[in-house]
Amino acid sequence: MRTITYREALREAMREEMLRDERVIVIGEDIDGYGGTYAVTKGLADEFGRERVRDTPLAEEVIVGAAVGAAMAGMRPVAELMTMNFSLLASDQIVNTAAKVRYMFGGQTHVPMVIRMPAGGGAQRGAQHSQTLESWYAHIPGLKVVMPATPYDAKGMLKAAIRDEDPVLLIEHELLYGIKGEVPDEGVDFTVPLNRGEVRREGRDVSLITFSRCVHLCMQAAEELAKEGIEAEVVDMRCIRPIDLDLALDSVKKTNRAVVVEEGWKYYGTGQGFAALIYEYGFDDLDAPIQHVTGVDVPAPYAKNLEKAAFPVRNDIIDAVKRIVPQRVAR
Amino acid sequence: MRTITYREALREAMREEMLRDERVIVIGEDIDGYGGTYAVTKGLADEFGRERVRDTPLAEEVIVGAAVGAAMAGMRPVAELMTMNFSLLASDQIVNTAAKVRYMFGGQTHVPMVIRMPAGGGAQRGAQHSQTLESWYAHIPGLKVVMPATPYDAKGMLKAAIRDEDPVLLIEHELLYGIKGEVPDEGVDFTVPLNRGEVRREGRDVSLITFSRCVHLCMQAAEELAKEGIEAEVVDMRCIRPIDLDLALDSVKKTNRAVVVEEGWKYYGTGQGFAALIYEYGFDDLDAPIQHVTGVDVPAPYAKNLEKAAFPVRNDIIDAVKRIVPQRVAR
Amino acid sequence: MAISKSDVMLAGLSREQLLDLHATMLLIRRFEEKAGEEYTLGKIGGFLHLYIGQEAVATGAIKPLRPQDVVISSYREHGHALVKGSDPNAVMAELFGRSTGVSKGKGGSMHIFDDQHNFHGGYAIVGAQMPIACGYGLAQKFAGKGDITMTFFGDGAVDEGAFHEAMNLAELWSLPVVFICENNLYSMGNALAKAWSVSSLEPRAAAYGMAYERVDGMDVLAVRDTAIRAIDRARNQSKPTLIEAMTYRFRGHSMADPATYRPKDEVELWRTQRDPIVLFEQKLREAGIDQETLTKADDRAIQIADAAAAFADSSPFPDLSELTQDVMIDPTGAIAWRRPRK
Amino acid sequence: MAISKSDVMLAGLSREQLLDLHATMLLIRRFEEKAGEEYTLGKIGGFLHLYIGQEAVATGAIKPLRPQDVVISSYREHGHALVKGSDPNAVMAELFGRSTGVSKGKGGSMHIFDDQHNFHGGYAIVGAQMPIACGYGLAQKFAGKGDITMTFFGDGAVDEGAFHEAMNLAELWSLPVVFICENNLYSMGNALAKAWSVSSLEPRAAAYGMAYERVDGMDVLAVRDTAIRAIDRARNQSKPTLIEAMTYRFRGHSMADPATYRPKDEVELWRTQRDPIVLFEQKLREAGIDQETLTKADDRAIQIADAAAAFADSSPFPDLSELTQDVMIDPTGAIAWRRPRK
Ligand SMILES: Cc1ncc(C[n+]2csc(CCOP(=O)(O)OP(=O)(O)O)c2C)c(N)n1
Ligand SMILES: Cc1ncc(C[n+]2csc(CCOP(=O)(O)OP(=O)(O)O)c2C)c(N)n1
Ligand SMILES: [Mg+2]
Ligand SMILES: [Mg+2]
Repeated sequence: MRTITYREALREAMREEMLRDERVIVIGEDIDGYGGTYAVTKGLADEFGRERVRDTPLAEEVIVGAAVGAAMAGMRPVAELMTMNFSLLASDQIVNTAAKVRYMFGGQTHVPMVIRMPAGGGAQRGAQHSQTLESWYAHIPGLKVVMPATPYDAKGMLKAAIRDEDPVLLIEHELLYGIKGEVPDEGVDFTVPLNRGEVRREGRDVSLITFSRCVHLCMQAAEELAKEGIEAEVVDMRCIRPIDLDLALDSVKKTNRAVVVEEGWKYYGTGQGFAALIYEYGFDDLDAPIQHVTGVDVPAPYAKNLEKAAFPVRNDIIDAVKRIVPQRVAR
Repeated sequence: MRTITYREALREAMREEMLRDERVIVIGEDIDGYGGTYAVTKGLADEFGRERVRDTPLAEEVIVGAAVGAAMAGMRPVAELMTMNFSLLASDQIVNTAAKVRYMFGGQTHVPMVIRMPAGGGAQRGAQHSQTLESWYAHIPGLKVVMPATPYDAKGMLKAAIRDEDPVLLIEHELLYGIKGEVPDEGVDFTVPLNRGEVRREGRDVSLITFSRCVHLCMQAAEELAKEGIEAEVVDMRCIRPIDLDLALDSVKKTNRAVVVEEGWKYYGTGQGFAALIYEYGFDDLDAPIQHVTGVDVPAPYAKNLEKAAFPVRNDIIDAVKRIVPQRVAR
Repeated sequence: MAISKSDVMLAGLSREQLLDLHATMLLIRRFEEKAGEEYTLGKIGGFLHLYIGQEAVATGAIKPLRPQDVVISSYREHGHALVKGSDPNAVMAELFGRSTGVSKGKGGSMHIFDDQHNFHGGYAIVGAQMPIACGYGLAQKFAGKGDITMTFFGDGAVDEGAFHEAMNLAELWSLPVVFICENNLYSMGNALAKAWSVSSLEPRAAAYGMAYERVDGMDVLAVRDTAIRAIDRARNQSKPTLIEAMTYRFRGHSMADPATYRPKDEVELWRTQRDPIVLFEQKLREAGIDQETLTKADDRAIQIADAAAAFADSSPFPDLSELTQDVMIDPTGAIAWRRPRK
Repeated sequence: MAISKSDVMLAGLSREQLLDLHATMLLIRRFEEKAGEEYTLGKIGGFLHLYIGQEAVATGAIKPLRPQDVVISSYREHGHALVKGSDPNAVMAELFGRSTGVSKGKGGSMHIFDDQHNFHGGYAIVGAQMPIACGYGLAQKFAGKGDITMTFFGDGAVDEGAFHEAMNLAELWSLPVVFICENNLYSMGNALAKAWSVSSLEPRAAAYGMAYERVDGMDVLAVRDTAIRAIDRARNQSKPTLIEAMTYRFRGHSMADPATYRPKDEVELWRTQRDPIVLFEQKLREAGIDQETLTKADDRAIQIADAAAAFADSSPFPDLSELTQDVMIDPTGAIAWRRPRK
């Protein structure tokens, strides 16, 4: 094990898979000249050449459409979209092509493609650059949607995604690129499955059901709560589609209480989906209504103070937990 | 009152609003030459001229973008998208422009625009033409999303939408255009508010929470259930964003049981949003987990028998009700 | 543009080749007519977009391709699939939504796909096939075997952003893709003049520095000639071409369309004066092929179409288990996944 | 292309007009430099895209507009807003995210909007402003008052589908819109040759039959001349124009960009030989305007920029209640609505 950044982990994943499989290519805006907006792809073009690592024009629809076509034709394209906000320009190709061709063509083709893109707010990027829309794509049968929270997962899931035979959207977070974490040594081949979440911290009092950057917020909140004698279990769902429902259910069976934590908008979003499923299959295990910590239901404001108020912070989680967990005397 | 079709009701709404307010214009693909794919706009160009009723090229992004711009500049555009499936090509303009400009420009502008579009499956239109993606747009703050189920609502809500100062997506259903219903006489001005649902049928045993075409399925199911002594309340939510949550909560308070019925996909969709909110605010009123009747989680198949199995039918609703309502002896 | 009798034995083609073109166009015509009938009888559902009138385009353009080359089209694609080699029975069965259909009955008329013959769909979002074709071209370029992709779309599709993005990328990356716009003068009810700010695709090709040819889409030999040049450019120079084939659909946009928006004389003119099959038969007769041969070919086409309908009609509907098959390769990916319980 | 001294008194402009152009370019330059400094100091967050180097484009193009005309731009828009008349204090305060900002601090650098001066945004999705501009043009056409819309975008934006769809519609519908591409040779780190399959926008304009002019974007008078022709075409004939202004940004794409992808000499050449302000000052001096006047103008610009920063820095942050304001006009529309309980 070594300690590397989330950014490096992603880069290593692409590098190793490109070495392993010559069908893997990487395309996207400014992934070469600029080294990637978030420097994830830095160096790949020099190592693998500009045939396999291709800067594209600003044209998200054809970037994704071409990745889909290339995948159908036998390649393993990894398309980078600069941010998830721009995926809307390619949403037709994602939903109406990538997700559907296998089914509508009766199983004759498939789309082993990965779309990588950062999402999320918190860096004063304003209304059009701070969205996290994973629930849109996770709503669509035919896609896989995953959101790693750690360097280990970033590498393992991206490697798994590149090897996957189905289209995978791997959603990164702008504020995670710099975080560090343990990752197996280079050359040690490993993947993280695209259908399993992971319990990040065990606890008996409440389940914090979360993913992506909010995993870290939840860990902080859990530390704080522990000081008051409340033991929160932090469940990193990690896979939005397919969803590792049993992981959440098992946790709730133990704690009988859940708080869903996400930074996106509340209504018709990921957390409501999680909550509805936990209620549906774990109704009798719940001693209190599931609490929901989300971004405020407004476009992201630019002003620092407003933005801070717009996205969840540790204390929001602590407050939500206290609404449903009976206060105990600290031991 | 007269009996007219849903299609005619929509047309009348546009006609009356165009007569009332010269800022109202209608743009879209084939709304003139073809009279609208579903003949909704038939005759409007002849009556109001081809300046105000404009056929556009096939270019959804500029159709919506231009409608947004025209609205910001003082017009009242009604844009028709041939079907909701094509709205993906315009989703950037809907989400990143229409929904956000008022907020991100500090309240200096607003977007009094309507997008009309049919959604839904059931006519063997295949995977790319059968989607109902209202939860996507209802996820986004800054938009209104409504789905009328009757000619009365179609007319009243479209008139309200055109008069509304905010962007409204009015989602029709391909299989509803031909249905008939009572609508006030021409010249009788009325609107249906864009933030209220309606109880279509009273009942004490279970609440069927639904919208759009499924309202009619639920009414049929309720009739059948009544024969067995089960009285279902049919709640037409009608407004997806904003949501008339209290209507659903009041109903559940009475019946203590709910079945959410929709034709779209289950995961991270509208019904899960409804369910999560009912649980959140009505947890103690519920005697059983909310049941969920949805389209099957696959792209829409073409074959008649498969398609029939892919979308909810009356008996799916009856079965769901019986899973949670204790059987009684018919009286 | 017309090719006169004096042309080197009708473009230098052998009698067999000429008759093959003729038979292919007839096959499409009769197949489509039959499909139209079956739609009226309720055997075919959803949307059905017939290709009648445009047969010379698919026939002339696709015939010179190799089997390994890929064809990608829109929802008006039965003809393209048939020319590429798809079994009429399997195509008709797809229209009927039966398990014997090329796409197992799950796609329908708009989503024909035939892996065996490298006919790769069948797309119903106008313009969406062009970016996909770029991806195929890119993969072919990597493979380096000289295979190419040919993609068909309508005049309406040209106004979508997808056209623009795909053209630019294809030229910029030198992709071996032949783009064929079947300009039938209408996108649904919208006449070209209400859709295009220019009246030809020539300047649109120039906007990307792309090779361009306009061709009479009612003249199968002219289409073939043009296609051969474009195919060669793709195969040997890895360069795209935009071909604008001027054509006309004799029927409505789809079976649901009464097509009242076109002037009657215009339709009449095209039907009576510009029918690609009639025009080609005239030439064949002038070149000495007897009427009986032509009539026999037509009989044969009718037989195939009838047999296809009979085959389709006697085929079973897909098994209900098919509903949840083919969503993904990974069976745990298709649905909300539950861990196997110990 | 350069305008020589012999030109009718520098394009026939009065001394006041000339000095106004000069002062405006300087204002942008000094404003942007100040903004860059404040960004480094952490006073400005998010993305900050400076306009330094391109001042002649906004200045030359927007100055000839009437107050009622609308300007719409991208995220690199401070300059355009300043030329259109926005108060530097309010623009700087917006960059600082303060309540006194033009957009109340809620938009930030990329989302300047000033209703009073008809500067209508500030869009950060590349290309998205062009369809919106079409809508404004349509509304202006209906209003019939002769107002027009001018929209700015980069060379990268040209490859987005939105460009294509907007160009076609604007020409087809004869909309009074002036499209100005500020071709600064790069979209972020991507050089033009890796983005465009052609090397000029001329054929791209021709693809829509749209009027086109290419202009030296470092020559404020040339830009002004060209803009006047395009504005006139929009105002009096309700016809769009595509202007390609050749320019260069002296800094990175945004403050986060070290801009290592551009050859050093290239940057040096543009900075030292093609600075639009230096070039214009040279001309002004040749026309007899003394250095002191020019220096004073610069001092004034520096003062304004400094004052703007001071104003911004002393302005309050928005009240927290602003968080949920302005989502919609209808207060029941913004959130999950609850009926008033009896
Ligand atoms: C993106 C999109 N917009 C609209 C439609 C509806 N539609 C289907 S076919 C068609 C007309 C297309 O015309 P054209 O490209 O000329 O092809 P043709 O039908 O003439 O072969 C339209 C508008 C669609 N399927 N996809
Ligand atoms: C649709 C979209 N794709 C990508 C981006 C990220 N992005 C922001 S600015 C930019 C470069 C644009 O270049 P150009 O249009 O030439 O304008 P310039 O920055 O040179 O003024 C990119 C890629 C974006 N904001 N929107
Ligand atoms: Mg056409
Ligand atoms: Mg640029």
